[in-house]
Amino acid sequence: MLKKTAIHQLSDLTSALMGKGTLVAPVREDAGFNFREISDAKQVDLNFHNTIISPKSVFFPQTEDFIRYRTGRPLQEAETVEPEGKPLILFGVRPCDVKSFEIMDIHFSCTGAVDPYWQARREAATLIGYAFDVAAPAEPEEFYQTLGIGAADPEGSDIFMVRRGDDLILKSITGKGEALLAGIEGLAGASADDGKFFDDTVAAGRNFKTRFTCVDAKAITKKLEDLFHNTDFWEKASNACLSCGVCTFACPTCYCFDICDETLFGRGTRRRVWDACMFTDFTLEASGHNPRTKVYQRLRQKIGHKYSYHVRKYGVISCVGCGRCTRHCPVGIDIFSIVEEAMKA
Amino acid sequence: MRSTNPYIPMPVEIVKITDEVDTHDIKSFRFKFLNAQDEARFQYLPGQFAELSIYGKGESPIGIASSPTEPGYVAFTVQRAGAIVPGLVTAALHDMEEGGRIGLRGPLGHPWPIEFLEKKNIVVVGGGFAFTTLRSLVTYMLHENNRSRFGDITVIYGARTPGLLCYKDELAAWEKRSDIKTIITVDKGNETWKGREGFVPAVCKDVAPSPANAVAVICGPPVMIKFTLPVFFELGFSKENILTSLEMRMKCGIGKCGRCNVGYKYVCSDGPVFSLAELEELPRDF
Amino acid sequence: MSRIGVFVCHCGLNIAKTVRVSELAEFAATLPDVVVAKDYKFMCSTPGQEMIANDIREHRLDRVIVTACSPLMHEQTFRKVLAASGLNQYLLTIVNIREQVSWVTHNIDEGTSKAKALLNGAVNRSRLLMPLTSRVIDVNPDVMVVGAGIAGIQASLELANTGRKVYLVEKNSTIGGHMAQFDKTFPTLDCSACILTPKMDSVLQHKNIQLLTSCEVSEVKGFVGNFDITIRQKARYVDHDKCNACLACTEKCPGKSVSEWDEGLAKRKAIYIPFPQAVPQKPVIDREACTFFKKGKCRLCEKVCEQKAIDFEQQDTFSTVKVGAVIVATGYDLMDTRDLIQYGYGKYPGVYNALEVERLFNSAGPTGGKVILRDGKEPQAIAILHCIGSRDKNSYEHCSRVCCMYSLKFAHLFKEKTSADVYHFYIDIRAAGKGYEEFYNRIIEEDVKFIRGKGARVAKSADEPDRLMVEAEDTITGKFIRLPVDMVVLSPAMIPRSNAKDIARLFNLSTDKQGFFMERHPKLAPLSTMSEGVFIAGVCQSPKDIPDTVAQANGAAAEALTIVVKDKMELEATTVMVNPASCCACQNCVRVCPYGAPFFKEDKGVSEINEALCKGCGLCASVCPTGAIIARHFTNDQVLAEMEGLMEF
Amino acid sequence: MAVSFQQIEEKLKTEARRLLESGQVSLVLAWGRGFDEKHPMPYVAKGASDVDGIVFNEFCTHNLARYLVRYPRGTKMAVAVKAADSRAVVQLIQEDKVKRHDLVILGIPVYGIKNPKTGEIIDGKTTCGLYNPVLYDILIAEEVHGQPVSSPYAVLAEYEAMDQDARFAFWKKELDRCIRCYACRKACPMCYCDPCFIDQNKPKWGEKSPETPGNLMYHLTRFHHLAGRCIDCGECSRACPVDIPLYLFHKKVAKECEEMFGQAAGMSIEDKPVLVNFRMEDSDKILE
Amino acid sequence: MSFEPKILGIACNWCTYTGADLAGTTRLQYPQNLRVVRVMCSSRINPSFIFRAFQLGADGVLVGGCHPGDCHYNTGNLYARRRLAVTKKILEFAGLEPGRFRVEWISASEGNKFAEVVTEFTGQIKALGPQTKFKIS
Repeated sequence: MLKKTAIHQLSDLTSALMGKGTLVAPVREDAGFNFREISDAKQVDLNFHNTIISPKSVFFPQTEDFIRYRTGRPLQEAETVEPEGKPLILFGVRPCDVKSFEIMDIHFSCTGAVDPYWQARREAATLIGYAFDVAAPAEPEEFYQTLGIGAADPEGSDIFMVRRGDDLILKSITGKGEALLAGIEGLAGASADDGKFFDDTVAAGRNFKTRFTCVDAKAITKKLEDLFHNTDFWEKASNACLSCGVCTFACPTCYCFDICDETLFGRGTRRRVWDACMFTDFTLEASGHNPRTKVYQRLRQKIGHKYSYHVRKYGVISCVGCGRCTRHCPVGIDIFSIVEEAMKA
Repeated sequence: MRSTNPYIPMPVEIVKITDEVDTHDIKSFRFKFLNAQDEARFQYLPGQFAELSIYGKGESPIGIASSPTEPGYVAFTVQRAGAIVPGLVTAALHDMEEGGRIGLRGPLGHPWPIEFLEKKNIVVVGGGFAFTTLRSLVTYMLHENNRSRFGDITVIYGARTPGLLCYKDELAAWEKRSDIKTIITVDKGNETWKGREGFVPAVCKDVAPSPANAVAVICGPPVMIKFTLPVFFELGFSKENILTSLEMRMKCGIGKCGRCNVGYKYVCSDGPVFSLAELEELPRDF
Repeated sequence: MSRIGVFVCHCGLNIAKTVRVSELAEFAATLPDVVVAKDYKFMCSTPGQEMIANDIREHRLDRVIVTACSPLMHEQTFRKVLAASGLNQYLLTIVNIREQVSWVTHNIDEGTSKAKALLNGAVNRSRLLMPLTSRVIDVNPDVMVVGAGIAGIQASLELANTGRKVYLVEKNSTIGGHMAQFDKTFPTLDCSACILTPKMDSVLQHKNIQLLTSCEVSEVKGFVGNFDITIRQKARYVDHDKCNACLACTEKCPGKSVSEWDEGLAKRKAIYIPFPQAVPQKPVIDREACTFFKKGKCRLCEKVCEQKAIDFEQQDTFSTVKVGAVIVATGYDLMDTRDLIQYGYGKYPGVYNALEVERLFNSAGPTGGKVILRDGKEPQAIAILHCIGSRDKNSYEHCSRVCCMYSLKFAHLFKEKTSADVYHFYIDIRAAGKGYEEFYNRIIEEDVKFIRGKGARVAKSADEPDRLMVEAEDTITGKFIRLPVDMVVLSPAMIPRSNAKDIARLFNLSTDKQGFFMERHPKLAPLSTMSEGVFIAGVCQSPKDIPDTVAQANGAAAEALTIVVKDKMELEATTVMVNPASCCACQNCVRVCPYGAPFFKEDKGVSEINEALCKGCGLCASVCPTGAIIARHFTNDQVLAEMEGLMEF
Repeated sequence: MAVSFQQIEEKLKTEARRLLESGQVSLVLAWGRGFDEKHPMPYVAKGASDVDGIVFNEFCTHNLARYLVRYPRGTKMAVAVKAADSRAVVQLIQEDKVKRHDLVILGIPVYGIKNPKTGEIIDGKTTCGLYNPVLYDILIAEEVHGQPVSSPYAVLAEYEAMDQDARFAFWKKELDRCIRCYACRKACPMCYCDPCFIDQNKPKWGEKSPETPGNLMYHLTRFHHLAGRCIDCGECSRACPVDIPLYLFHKKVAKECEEMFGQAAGMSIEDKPVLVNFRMEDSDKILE
Repeated sequence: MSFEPKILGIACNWCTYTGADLAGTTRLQYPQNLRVVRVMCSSRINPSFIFRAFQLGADGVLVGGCHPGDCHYNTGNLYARRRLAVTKKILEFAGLEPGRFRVEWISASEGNKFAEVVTEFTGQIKALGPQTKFKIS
């Protein structure tokens, strides 16, 4: 199904979507764009390149309560916070971010134990993807193309959107998307020309060039394994690294978390909170032993995990080239440059 | 209410506390499940662990010290962590009494590979309080239904002082049995100590178990493991036949939180039991 | 989980009148971990105490909260109850619901509600309390006294008489200090030597005193009860064990130097004893003045010495002594008045400072006790200028306290020994002391002239080139005065010894603005210092006269004795400790501690605490950004938990 | 007067090469190439062959003093510093985190450094507004004069004019954005604590989750820990991925400290940090 | 019901806490809104205690120490004065009303001063109303 709407009527669309479930869409904030739950249809703003924090936070919020309890009271009184299954529409997700959900699914719901919170939200969500502007060059931080993701890939989305001038073309990709699209009134039908434009955009997106040349995941995996003991390489790579958590928090495929108890006045919450392998205390054991006390060890873990360990364990690189880590790194460390350096080393 | 949510602990009650060592910082806790279906669900084998969960304090991953052949309870031997700033969970647990209730999440991780061990001679080597899951394994193997599945069993167990040996009564019982060879050693004895003195690696060298059709299962403080592994290697044990259990900081215990990631393994869900051959596959990042 | 017992005291009606005590106990029973909560009429009574003791046993309590009067009142009482019941005494918490609740309100609702909040805080804190033990250390019974002036001598004798071994360290070759230089003492005008030399001799003879002259403290380690002090014995080039004090060497010696003892008014030999009554009466060689050391030959002294005591090869030696307490009595210097060029000291021979004048009066002095000027004449007019460098914003703000009195004494002695006119130029006369005002009045009677006005300038007289001119404003008449005199006596500021900073550093003493050693408390601990076990006496603390100095010396001796009289000492239990895993090496603790308890271990890169020095104030804990410093009994988590409890209801 | 970044780069390279070749230092902290022109990176030259990697351009904002504490005590290091950065070095020397004699300070007088995110020239608004280093061994360029100089505290006027409620609303809005990535503390040359108070669990000073209470506790305490120590380089704000103007708060605290204690941070190695110091004559007025 | 503020007091053991006891022994009356934490010295007060107190819902915080120069530990309160002054500024710049945090030097003999300060401070806090800005809801 192919539909379209004028951009200036976007709020009609978003307002209709709000009637179908919780709408999460990009919103302009002080520091830039972010995905937020929409309370006013006019908040949605598609004039963004990409958001500061990836939309993973929609399915995997930075703070997630598991249990609420009272200290000093019988255990049975504790209340489990059950996973949410309410319908959710995630609107305006860039193709690389769409891809990230697939990678996260492997970890959270398709292998080993199932994370019920992720799974419940994912299943209840309809994904509306949104093509990058293929007429403009990619931003210097981005390299999704390197990882085989096009700037306008509709795969993974339930509905995919492409902007054509003052219009927004919407195409359903899955049955779920089709059902949703069919249920929205007031959308105009798209012309064959629009359909061609859509297909052309997708194709242009595939040829879209980002910084790096394509590389073979297997070769990277092997190379990083071989390079593990090359301390000089990692020290050099991490000379500038501050060991903060920006890159991991902004990343769409970083999933590390901490489980902690927060209590006040006898009321407590067991919750998970995003954590970062870049933090010094991430691997600090109760015995005091910490296998990764040095910055280079932590950076090595991060890069190794994304491009090597993850590939061996799950078969895919845990990176979609969205460029957020590079964009937000306070010292301008570029993750894929390190990978390239590694390949040369 | 029964939840399949892997992050939600099952309520258990402390039915017995045993002060294991003379420094009183290692205690064994026996728990019974408050819900029968939880007990039914908690099917484990030696080598697995569980998260002990105390609301307001947090969770702590601890190896299961009891054996599935001991019905009615599940036991853990817990050291009060941190000499200066105590670990919150272990300290709180140590302050509890029989009748106290906590949460339990598990069983987690892979057990000692029982099928792999079957029909083989087993050398169990342990040091200090890291003997817990080995105790579970030995108890499991010694059970009348299981004993015949395994070949010779040799236990080499050491601690710094006689007072620091865990499970003293059981050790004494094992020493009396003929179907298990038990060698107990301490780094430094005292007036009443009649047994062996010497470090575990040296004792292993001394005892020199035959590598023929044998598997060594080793658990202990890092320094003991470091010096014991080469001994077994020299004795002719292959890397596949040397097993150990890895320590790493863990939170979720189910391979999700990313904390115990070493190479392409998560220690919690892919381990904690690894053979030396598997360990050598991993980057030295633990 | 803890097992807490809460015991609410009625204190008769003192508490019960404005706090509903039974309601408070019932409330306590609802709080997590509280296994028993009771109220009772008088908790501090024997039955009350027994009730607590019984409950500790019966309920296997591991924490006790007594909700009663101020901890300052009965904390010790209840701590004993815990100790007697086998519980660590630091597991007690007192909730003050009398002084700070029931006595300050008439409203029983308000009282009860505040008491509940306080109790809730206490329960929170109580759970986190840790048992503490105070360390007991051995105390070395010996004492060191640094400085052998009258203060050091007096303190040493007092201590030695109690049977303590005393190491008396003196940097000069003789003991006696400034007092030995004086002729008469005010206001009694008794002879200084007559009262001092017997004491000096007693020091030498005393079996409990080890006299260490020509010695300096070079390093101080350890802490109260256990100081390890390294002493540098300076080379004397005379083996005092062999020397029989025949002094033949001093006669033959060709080397000459000025006598420090005589304030430069006389000469002495290169091998010398400072003065005839010196103790020990054995010579030393002044390397700077010795012909052999300067030119490589001479050795006359060696030749005449029958005892073969001369040893040109002698080197400085170091030895360490262990003591339990230290008294610092290092005295003072006179300000160098050459810096005050307006007074012409060092420029005009007729200008003297006070110590020089003391030597002039002394019969053992350079003039044999005659008051004659450097040019040999007897002065006809003498001006005594008070407050030179003292009470002066440009030099030293403090009053040197004794100058008024010794200046009056000088006037008297001048009158006695010369026919000169004597003029005082003063700001005001400070004669507070027993018999001082009377002495002042007596001097007024002696036809001494007093001009109220600080001497402003001393210059060569324009009319009479041999004489000096003193200029001042007479603040009574308002007139400017120019007075021709032959002799000007300056009463300079008494200031800390030039090496006082080194001493302060060695013993970790604080100094005040002028550089005098700081007492721990100006009123209540005037002899103690911030360094536990180190006491101060005499002018090194501030200018004072001989009676006050002696009184202080006796006091310091008594204070030192209170430490060394016990062979064991209990250290504070509520000290701080460092969790090395959290220490970020910022060294803030080292910077702020007034007691020098934290120190930085460079090799480990972390701070550590010398617990013997720690007083448990917790300052370091609050400046520690990482919380690595744990203030026992007042840990961050204990305080926060208490706060949370207080704010909950 | 235009400062030639190219000349500075050349001089930096020359000095770095000389220092490394002579063995005077074992490493030189400078800037190197990043993934593009706008993003130079902190760079470490450990040998003469690394020197060619040094760059200097208008986007070299990073305060390299931050890296000094990463190397073992006693390491002989050269560090390239701009004006504010040099104050960080001074402050670190005051705090005995580095020894003066272990350092060769390459002072760079420069005006015109730009924030790569906004393109704005970094001046007294977000940093201390100095252009010449306060301490150096080697001056890499001539001192700059005649550039706009305003009080670094001038930017505070707007915030000082706010009433209590407006201030609270302002900071609540700003701090609520915090995602607790800790880039601010990691970019800060004075935040060398390991572990940071906020990471500890006994006591737990603030919650780990990025919600108001924990954010407030983290930031307020951090402001306090930096009181009298913040040298106003502005790195915390530039590092922040959500653009919290932390520099404003730090400036305000710095201003108060300077007024109360008569000493600005990092101006002289003889000073003692103000909060581990006191004067008898401190007035009770500061408590009002 | 009228607003009864919760005021946290932190008092040093040697001066202010003893002074508060003296207020009691002399039966001075003052409002019951103050809950005192005893520490050994005002210098023990970690600035974060104050931040935390307001988060815990304290409507006001009163710190009491020895008069400058009279500290039992000599110089503790001189450090405390600086540190707490900065604490106060930080709270105010973050938006706290200036009247909610006060440091007073109250000696062991100043029971009357203690009572007066508490009375006056409580009145001031009552006038300011509940502290909601920092309180964790």
